[in-house]
Amino acid sequence: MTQLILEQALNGLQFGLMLFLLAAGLTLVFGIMDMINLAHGSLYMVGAYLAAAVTQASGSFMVGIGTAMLATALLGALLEVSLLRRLYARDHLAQVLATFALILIANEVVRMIWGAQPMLLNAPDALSGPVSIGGFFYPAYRLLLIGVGVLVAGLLYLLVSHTRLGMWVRAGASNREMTEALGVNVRLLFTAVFAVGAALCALAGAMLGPLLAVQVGMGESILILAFVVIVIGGIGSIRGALVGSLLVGLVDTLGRAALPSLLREVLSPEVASSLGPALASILIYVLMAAILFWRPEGLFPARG
Amino acid sequence: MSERRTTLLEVRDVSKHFGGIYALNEASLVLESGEVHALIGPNGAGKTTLIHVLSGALPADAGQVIFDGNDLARRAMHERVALGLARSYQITNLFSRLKVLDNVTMAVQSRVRDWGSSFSFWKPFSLDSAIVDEAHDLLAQVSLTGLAGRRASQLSHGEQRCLEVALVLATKPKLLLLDEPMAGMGPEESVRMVELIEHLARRVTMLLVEHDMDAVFRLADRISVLVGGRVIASGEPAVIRADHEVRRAYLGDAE
Amino acid sequence: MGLYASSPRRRVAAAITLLALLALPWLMQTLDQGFYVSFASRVLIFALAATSLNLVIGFGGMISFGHAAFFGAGAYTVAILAEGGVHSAALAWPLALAVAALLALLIGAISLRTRGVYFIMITLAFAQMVFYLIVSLKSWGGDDGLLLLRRSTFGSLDLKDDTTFYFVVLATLALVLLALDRLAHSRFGRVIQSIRENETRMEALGYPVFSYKLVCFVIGGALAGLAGALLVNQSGLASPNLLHWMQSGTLMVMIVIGGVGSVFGGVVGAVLLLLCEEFFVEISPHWQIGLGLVLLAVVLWAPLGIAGLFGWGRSRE
Amino acid sequence: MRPTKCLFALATLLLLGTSVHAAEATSVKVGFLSTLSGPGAGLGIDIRDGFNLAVKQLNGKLGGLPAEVIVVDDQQKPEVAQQIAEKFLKKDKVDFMTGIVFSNIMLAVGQPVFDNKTFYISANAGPSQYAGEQCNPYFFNVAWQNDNLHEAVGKYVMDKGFKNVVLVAPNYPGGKDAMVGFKRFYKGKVSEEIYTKLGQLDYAAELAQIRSLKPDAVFFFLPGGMGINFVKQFVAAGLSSDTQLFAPGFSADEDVIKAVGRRCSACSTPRTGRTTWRTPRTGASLPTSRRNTDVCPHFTPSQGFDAALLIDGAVRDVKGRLDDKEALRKALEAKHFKSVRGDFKFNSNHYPVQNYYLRVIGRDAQGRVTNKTMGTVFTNHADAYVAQCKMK
Repeated sequence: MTQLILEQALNGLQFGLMLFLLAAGLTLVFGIMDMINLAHGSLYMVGAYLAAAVTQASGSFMVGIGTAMLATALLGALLEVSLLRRLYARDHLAQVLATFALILIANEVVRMIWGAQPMLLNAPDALSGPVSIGGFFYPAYRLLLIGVGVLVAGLLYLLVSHTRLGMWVRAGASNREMTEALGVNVRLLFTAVFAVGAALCALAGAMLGPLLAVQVGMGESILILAFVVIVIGGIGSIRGALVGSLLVGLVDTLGRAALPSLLREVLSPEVASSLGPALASILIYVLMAAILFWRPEGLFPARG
Repeated sequence: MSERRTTLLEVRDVSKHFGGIYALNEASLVLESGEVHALIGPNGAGKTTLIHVLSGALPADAGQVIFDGNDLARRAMHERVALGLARSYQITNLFSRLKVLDNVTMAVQSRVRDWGSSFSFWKPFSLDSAIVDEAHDLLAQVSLTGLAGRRASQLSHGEQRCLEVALVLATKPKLLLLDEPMAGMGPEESVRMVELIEHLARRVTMLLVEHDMDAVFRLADRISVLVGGRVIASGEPAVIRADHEVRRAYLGDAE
Repeated sequence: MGLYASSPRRRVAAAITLLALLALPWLMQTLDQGFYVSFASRVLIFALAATSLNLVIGFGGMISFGHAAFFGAGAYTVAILAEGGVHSAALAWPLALAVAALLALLIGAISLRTRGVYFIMITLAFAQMVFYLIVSLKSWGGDDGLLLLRRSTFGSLDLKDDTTFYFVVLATLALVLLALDRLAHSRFGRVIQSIRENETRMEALGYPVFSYKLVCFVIGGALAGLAGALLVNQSGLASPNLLHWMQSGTLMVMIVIGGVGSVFGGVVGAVLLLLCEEFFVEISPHWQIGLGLVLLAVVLWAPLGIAGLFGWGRSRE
Repeated sequence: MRPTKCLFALATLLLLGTSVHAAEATSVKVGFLSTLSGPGAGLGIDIRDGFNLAVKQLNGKLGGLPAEVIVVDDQQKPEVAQQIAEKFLKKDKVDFMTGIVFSNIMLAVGQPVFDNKTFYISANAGPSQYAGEQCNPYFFNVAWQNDNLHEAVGKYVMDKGFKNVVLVAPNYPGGKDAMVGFKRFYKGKVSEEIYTKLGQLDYAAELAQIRSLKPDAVFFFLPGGMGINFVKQFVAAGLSSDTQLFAPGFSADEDVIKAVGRRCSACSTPRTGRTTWRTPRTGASLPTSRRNTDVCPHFTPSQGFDAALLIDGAVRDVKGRLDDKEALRKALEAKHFKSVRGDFKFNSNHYPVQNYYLRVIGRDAQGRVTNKTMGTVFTNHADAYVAQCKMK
């Protein structure tokens, strides 16, 4: 039983850390630029497709990820300079609609290039099997994801808390006007943040590709989860995004695993096994609604 | 000052802090009905915070506010307005995209005691001619008659401040909280505003927050001085002018 | 945006459109294109749903990202009642409206405590909850949705007949639009529009802002529920995808294309979007790129929507 | 005046549209509605290619009449499928419909099709409802009833003496049929029935649950990309050394093998364990397809191929008089073609009675990983619902 809980906890951790890769960029864009970017999920999708295509062409997963991250960062920067910049001053409705339009466009462009069928992206052979940890097997590839997630979280922490760029970012998230007054080139800062966010999206897409499927529409479902994460964590806060990601990952996975058996204590097995997963999916939204109810600004509000 | 006056507003030991900083520190104040009461003090003394607490925009951390015999502690902003407590804003806060006339009709329409609530879904507003007539009256009082069809955002700053006053007046308050009505005004506009306030003073009790000392001493029946979140003196203008502590803490190093 | 005021010109246009729509079934039968009668019903139903959202977003200024929940609630109410043997429209449709209104009351009462982005997100979260709840309940069809094997009965009217159904839908939409036009010019309508313009000022003027917003939110939800009740009758299926957040997004797209805060904005948007979908999908399967570009252009350069572009939607001030 | 102008434009568009459909009965119109995008797309695309291949081999004709096949993607969404079906019936006025992969979509679309007296030839979806009480003269299935393949797996698992099985299927009618079918012939212990969301791709939580249950066999029914992911993750989790994996035929079709087979064969090497992946199926592969299209000679396209041949034979039989529904139905029931996968005949509920075989994934003579047929599980097997069908 403890082994099951441990394994599920690892699964939750892996899921949460991947969510964090998406949420980190999203929360900064949201926090600093006060911009709702629904197209964040599309960057994730584009990253995954690029990774799959380059991996197939080059035969190397690493090359695939690297290229995808660079290309997506570039795409993100381009998008920011050409379009999103115009939206910062607009109301949230305009932002939602414009980026919703970007989702439609991105989905169709990807469909035109790569077709409607999912693309196959396999993990490197060396990682496709299990490894033994503490007496049970766990997929090597999922361990890698956990490793990468922890590494990125660490690097982001260093970047945000120990560099000049990070200081500007933090300042921007808590008070934009003040930062501008301090003479920071805010436009360039925004572009840079957006590019980094896009690269993290691509990383998440490429890393999750072998586990899930690289397909049109993959960005939408995970986008909503990323939004849940940053709203829970407090918009603009990297720390909030991390805590929120892990919370959502663990609650979702553990709920999915434990709820059916818990429900079975009270309900018939059939009802329990069908109600369980759905209740688990609701769980994170209940969590979010509850947190917003008690703390309308999330757990770690960035703005003072 | 001969007629008998009753207490309209009593502020008892109200405190409000943000983080560790006390904006209000056991501030106390009494307003009598019919008077124009000015609240002065250096920047950051807590004047606007007090207005916020009185109007219900911010909850007080401690202390009590009694208005017209009612304890305001648990009353929402709109309930306070219904009791007759209205405020203007330091920074112009209008319906900038609406016409000037619509700004005022919205304010007139808010008086549930006269027109009933606005949960009326079918009857066209154009049939409520009494509301529109009153709005025109109010615009005349603040000398904006000719501008009724403009959008509020198209008015000059001074005109917007006058419109602001018209909006507050429209709620027919017993007590008017005026937060720096002359902020950012040119000399001519200021004169107009002073005249307007003088004109209104005959009808309504006012708590006036203002930096313009000439205006304050001309308009106020009584003055309270707020320093460091605490009311250090309260009295008639001549008394305040003479008060040593006030001179030292405030007038002495006036800007 | 000023307060909404409809011009005589627009009323004439609306009357002419109504006449044209009355003649549509006859025209289509003559052309042996019965399919388009059913299609037109669908368009008008979506017009109703978009209009209900326009009341909430365009007039009330509440950017709700969970409107599909009410749309779906109405559809499911009718389908579930039919499952239980209740087919009468006179009973099922008002109930659908009531269920959606109740849901909106519940969601609104909690969500309206938050502001701005947080409001957008919490309405989305609630809609997702409803979505997953419906998906999980096997007895209500789960993932597959709930089939409505026969349309509701409505007195002596035969709703199974596409033309009769079309007229019922048309009448419903016309009544709702009339009511909305009255509402926009009523005291309540003026209050919610002013709240959209400056909420804190309305509060300072003594309006119980929360109550007005909640009532507006509930009316919008109820009308969406009515649209859902009609839609399930048109299509014969209450699908969980009706509750999906992309559906909320689509409704938003409709009102932004048609004109936010204009009585006819939802109608114009729904008609344009669904007609485009119907005809362009045959020209290219990738027509959504075009839709995306048009939407971007509208957001960037025509914030009053297509209707605003031609001055249909609102009077020029 | 603008709105009326718009309407006029619309009317002219429609006028243009009508002239196309003036000619009748000189062609056969087939509405092909299938899942062609998303994770379930593999099956739909295979069936489409099989259907088109047959039409191509018949020189673009069905029953001697020029064939018009309208292919539309249902996006695996019931409400999308419904709209398309309505268009097929009322606008395009098709003579036949076919193509649907998923049973939930079949059930959403069926009633209006039958009400319209249009024949539906199912090349895949075989929901239990249409085999039993809701059986319909306008519904024919050339593949199987949903339960059948699962029954075959159940029987095999039972015969081989497995004692403790976990079942995995998506939460939709086909998934529920699968579980019922399996359990109809497997009478041992089922320690867990796991229902996943249709379209789910990450099975980490389910696999952890399976690990804790320690079954000796897992039966999964996850069509398309879902199955690919499940097998990949099953192997990656290290479960394949202790647990045998069973799946119905289409879960081990060639494209699935291409995606995961390498690993599966790796885990069936003597050193790491006993796993073989056994899948029953019906008949042989589609022999001719490789020459004509890129389609590998696998199983799913043959279903589409058969659907086209069934229509071909029936249209020929009634000599193009497609309006005579009664005659057309009799012609369809008579089934004037021989299936490429071994023959079958229609039962009274219009579902096939046929043999079911067992395949095992292994290496062929050239060392390629592929399916090998091992033996027969059922002979002339019918479905369990036919008794409840009172065909009108």
